[in-house]
Amino acid sequence: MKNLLEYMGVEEGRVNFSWVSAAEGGRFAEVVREVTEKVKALGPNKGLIEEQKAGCCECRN
Amino acid sequence: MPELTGAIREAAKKLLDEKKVDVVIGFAPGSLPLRSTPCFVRRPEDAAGLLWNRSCENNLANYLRKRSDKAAVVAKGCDSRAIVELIKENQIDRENLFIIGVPCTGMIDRQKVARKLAGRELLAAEENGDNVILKGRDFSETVPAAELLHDSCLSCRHPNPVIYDLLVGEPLPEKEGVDFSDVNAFEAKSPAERRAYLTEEFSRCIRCYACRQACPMCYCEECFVDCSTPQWIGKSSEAQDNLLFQAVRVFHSAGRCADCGACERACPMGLKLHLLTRKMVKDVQELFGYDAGVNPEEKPALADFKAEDPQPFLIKE
Amino acid sequence: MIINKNELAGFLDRLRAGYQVYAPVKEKDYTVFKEIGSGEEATLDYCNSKIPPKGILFPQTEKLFSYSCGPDGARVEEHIDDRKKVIFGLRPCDAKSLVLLDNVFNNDKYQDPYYLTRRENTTLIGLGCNHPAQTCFCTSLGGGPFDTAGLDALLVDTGDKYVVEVLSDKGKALFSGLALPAAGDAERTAAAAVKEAATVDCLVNLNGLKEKLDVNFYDPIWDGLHEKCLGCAACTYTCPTCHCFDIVDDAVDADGCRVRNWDACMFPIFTLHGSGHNPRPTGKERFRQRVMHKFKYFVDNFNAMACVGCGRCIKNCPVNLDIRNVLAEIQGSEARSDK
Amino acid sequence: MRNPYLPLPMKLVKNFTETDDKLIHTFTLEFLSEADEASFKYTPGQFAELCVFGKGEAPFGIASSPTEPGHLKFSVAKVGVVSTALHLMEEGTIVGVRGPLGNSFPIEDFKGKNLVIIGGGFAFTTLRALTAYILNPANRGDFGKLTVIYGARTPGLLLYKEELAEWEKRDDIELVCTIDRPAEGWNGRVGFVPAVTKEVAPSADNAYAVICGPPVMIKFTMPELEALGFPPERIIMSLENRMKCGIGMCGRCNVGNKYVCKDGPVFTRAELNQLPNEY
Repeated sequence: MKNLLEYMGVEEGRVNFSWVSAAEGGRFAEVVREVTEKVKALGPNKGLIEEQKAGCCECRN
Repeated sequence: MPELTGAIREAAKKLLDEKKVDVVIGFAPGSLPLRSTPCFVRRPEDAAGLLWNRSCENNLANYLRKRSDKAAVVAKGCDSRAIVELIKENQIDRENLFIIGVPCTGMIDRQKVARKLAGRELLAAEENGDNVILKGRDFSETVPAAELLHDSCLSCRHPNPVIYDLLVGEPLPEKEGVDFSDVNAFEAKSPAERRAYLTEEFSRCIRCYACRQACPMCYCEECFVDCSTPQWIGKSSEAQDNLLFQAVRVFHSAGRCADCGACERACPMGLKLHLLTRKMVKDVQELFGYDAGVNPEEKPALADFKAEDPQPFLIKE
Repeated sequence: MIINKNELAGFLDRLRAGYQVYAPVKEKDYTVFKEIGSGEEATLDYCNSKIPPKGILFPQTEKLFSYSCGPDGARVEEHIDDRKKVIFGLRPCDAKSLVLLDNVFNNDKYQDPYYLTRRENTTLIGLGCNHPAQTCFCTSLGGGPFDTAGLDALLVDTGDKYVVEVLSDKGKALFSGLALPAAGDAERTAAAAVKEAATVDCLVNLNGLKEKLDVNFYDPIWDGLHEKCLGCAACTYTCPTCHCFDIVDDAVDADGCRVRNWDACMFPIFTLHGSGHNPRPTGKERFRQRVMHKFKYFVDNFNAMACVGCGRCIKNCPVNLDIRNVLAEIQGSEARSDK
Repeated sequence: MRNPYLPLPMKLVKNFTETDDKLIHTFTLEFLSEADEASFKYTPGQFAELCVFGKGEAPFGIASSPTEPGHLKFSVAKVGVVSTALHLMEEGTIVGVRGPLGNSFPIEDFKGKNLVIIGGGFAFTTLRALTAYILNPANRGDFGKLTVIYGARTPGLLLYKEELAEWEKRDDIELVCTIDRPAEGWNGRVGFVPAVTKEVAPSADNAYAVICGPPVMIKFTMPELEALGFPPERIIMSLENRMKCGIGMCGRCNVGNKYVCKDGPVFTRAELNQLPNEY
């Protein structure tokens, strides 16, 4: 799934998977922090899904 | 092809005469040049209506799901792969299905014919050995069939049915290795180029869902597109939603898609769906070494777990 | 009047001064009607468009109105398109389809402002068919390659020029002030000859069909007719007389818009009740509905068949389910008793 | 040209839970202005498209009678996106109403006739409107004997319980409420609607029967009515189809050559016999 999304133009690193067991609380927090930083660095999503401003698609009322 | 047609008619008539099956699902002459149309033969004398040529492009496995009667089907390589996957998914009862296997030399792509004719109307066509004679109002051209075949037929690795009860005709030599040149070429482009191309391509999609309806593996009771609680995807025909629809449809075909190209053949707008479907087939092959519908005993990719399955997508420590 | 082919682009650019001009434009392996940026983009060298020009007056996706709703009230803003348009180069069958659609969007109790406003402000300039296609059967539906029903003007292609026949006030209004050269006798006889030469080979026998459909609703013939149909909407979305639609809201919280999308009787959810009951549960009922609606119900209500014989459903069906064969099979079977 | 797609804004003033299983609420909506109310002239049997801004629209029978000015009432079962949004809606919220749509009960034909109204489950909304309209002092004289048979699975599922109690006290209406199986605390009649109809045996001469309810109820009550002598032209039914536009254009509620939203939803049994059995 990650491959297909990147193949379709979603930037690298925007979709992340990790395997964290319920016991690994610390690692979970670590992974979340890491992903958040990485995605913040990528900036707003210019990729696949067009931004949905307030109101509906194009009329932007 | 005439000898294949003869063999199929004979087999069908025999099956119906001996009441082994209630219906034989095959192809009959279409109403347009270079078109054949699926047909359901129930009386022995109607078996004479069956034929086999390079226009039998639909995947007949699509008609075999959850049948209550005993049916026989004329299946080419990709049809048989879809049948194998459907059997694994308990959609087909193997005992009630008689498969007439047909080695396939590839099916003609109407879009390529239209491009070759550049707008001139095709009034008649004849297959003559490895050539196709295209006739119109004031022209008659002979074209090698290989130039008109579907891309999915050109990269096909399983022309011979992988499963059958009766094989008509001689098995064809199978090409070795895999051919994902089209996917690799597209993958080589930059993400922005890919996104631009796909957005433009899917802006032409009219959401007629012919791809979904033609695909033997697409049989959900309620497709995610039709859901309203929650509404996963917009119902309007708008480039982003169209692309997302196709992407999620391809997600659902992971490890199940027999790469038969029925979706692309059904699309009235001629969209290059294989760019997405074959990317998934390639990934599943590379990651899990699984080729859908080839080995009836092998468990489907997503229904099995091996310790050494690669996990490049996971975040490392 | 006449328009020389080499002056066509210029003519269209002059039209663009007063109108939005929609003309056939080549796109990938087919042609579609698009608003042209310049006369060059248009091409009249085509058989028929993939998507009928109905898509201009009744777009596949159309915002009916947008709204934003707060505690004090709801502000609702309509989006009605009243710009002047020209559909240039459409075929007579497509023009006739708009006349049929007028019955739907202007029925005995309600008027659809979106379609009708566009229809009012649109001038239809048709292009006669010198070489009807194999899939055309318009003459079986009362139409013809040079039929003028619904058209404001008709172009007749006589080789290097088009002879223009103005047919309505709208047509007159459009052509007045464009000072096109008048058509001499030579041109007129050439046009007449072209009209004479155009023939539609395919004839579908439709007389007595309605009477048969009146009584064959429960006839087992339907079990076989629909069997290969996949249940997609390739036929209905490329049909010039299909008009069914869905209405959905596209909104974030209480701000958004109400959108109208094309829909098709071939989809199960089209008639699925909230309770789960579906009056048309299988493909058989849905396929029968499509034939019944076009060749019986529409005739009952509007005294005309909802088909113009353009052949798009034949060309676009993934399994080559040919409506002409379906009708012939129904005609062939003698009408069996109802229920 | 009037735009039939534009909803009329109204304010939700009451969100009342009708049934003990909480699946049916009755919503009372108030017009925002006199002009709005004047533009909304309706007759019992008609329906309207209720628009929840941000969610969508759905068709519901109008449960209030035109004799009750100032507001509209809808009883809605919680099924889909719009109905769920309505159920959770706070009072004071603005909603949209599009209508009145469809034809109505043939009030003119009913005049001078006896009436038998048979309802089942939550399909009692437009029947309540009809009953209230007839019971209104100004109209009661126009109609003959009024019999109302209303059944539900359990007592808790009966709609408009207070009004039923009032109607029971009146002498110008014979109200027969029934539940499918005995339930403690219920001392009224017990039995399925078809059986109760047979027992009550309302006379058919100079009488119309109006019947709305789940398909199974109609399937078994119809023979009873025919046995009592009601001809198909004097059996009135209201259909429930999937609808979107409500104005006879989108093709969704097309049955035979009729559109249930424009040519219906009220049909006589005779008219329905002409249509294919596809509703």
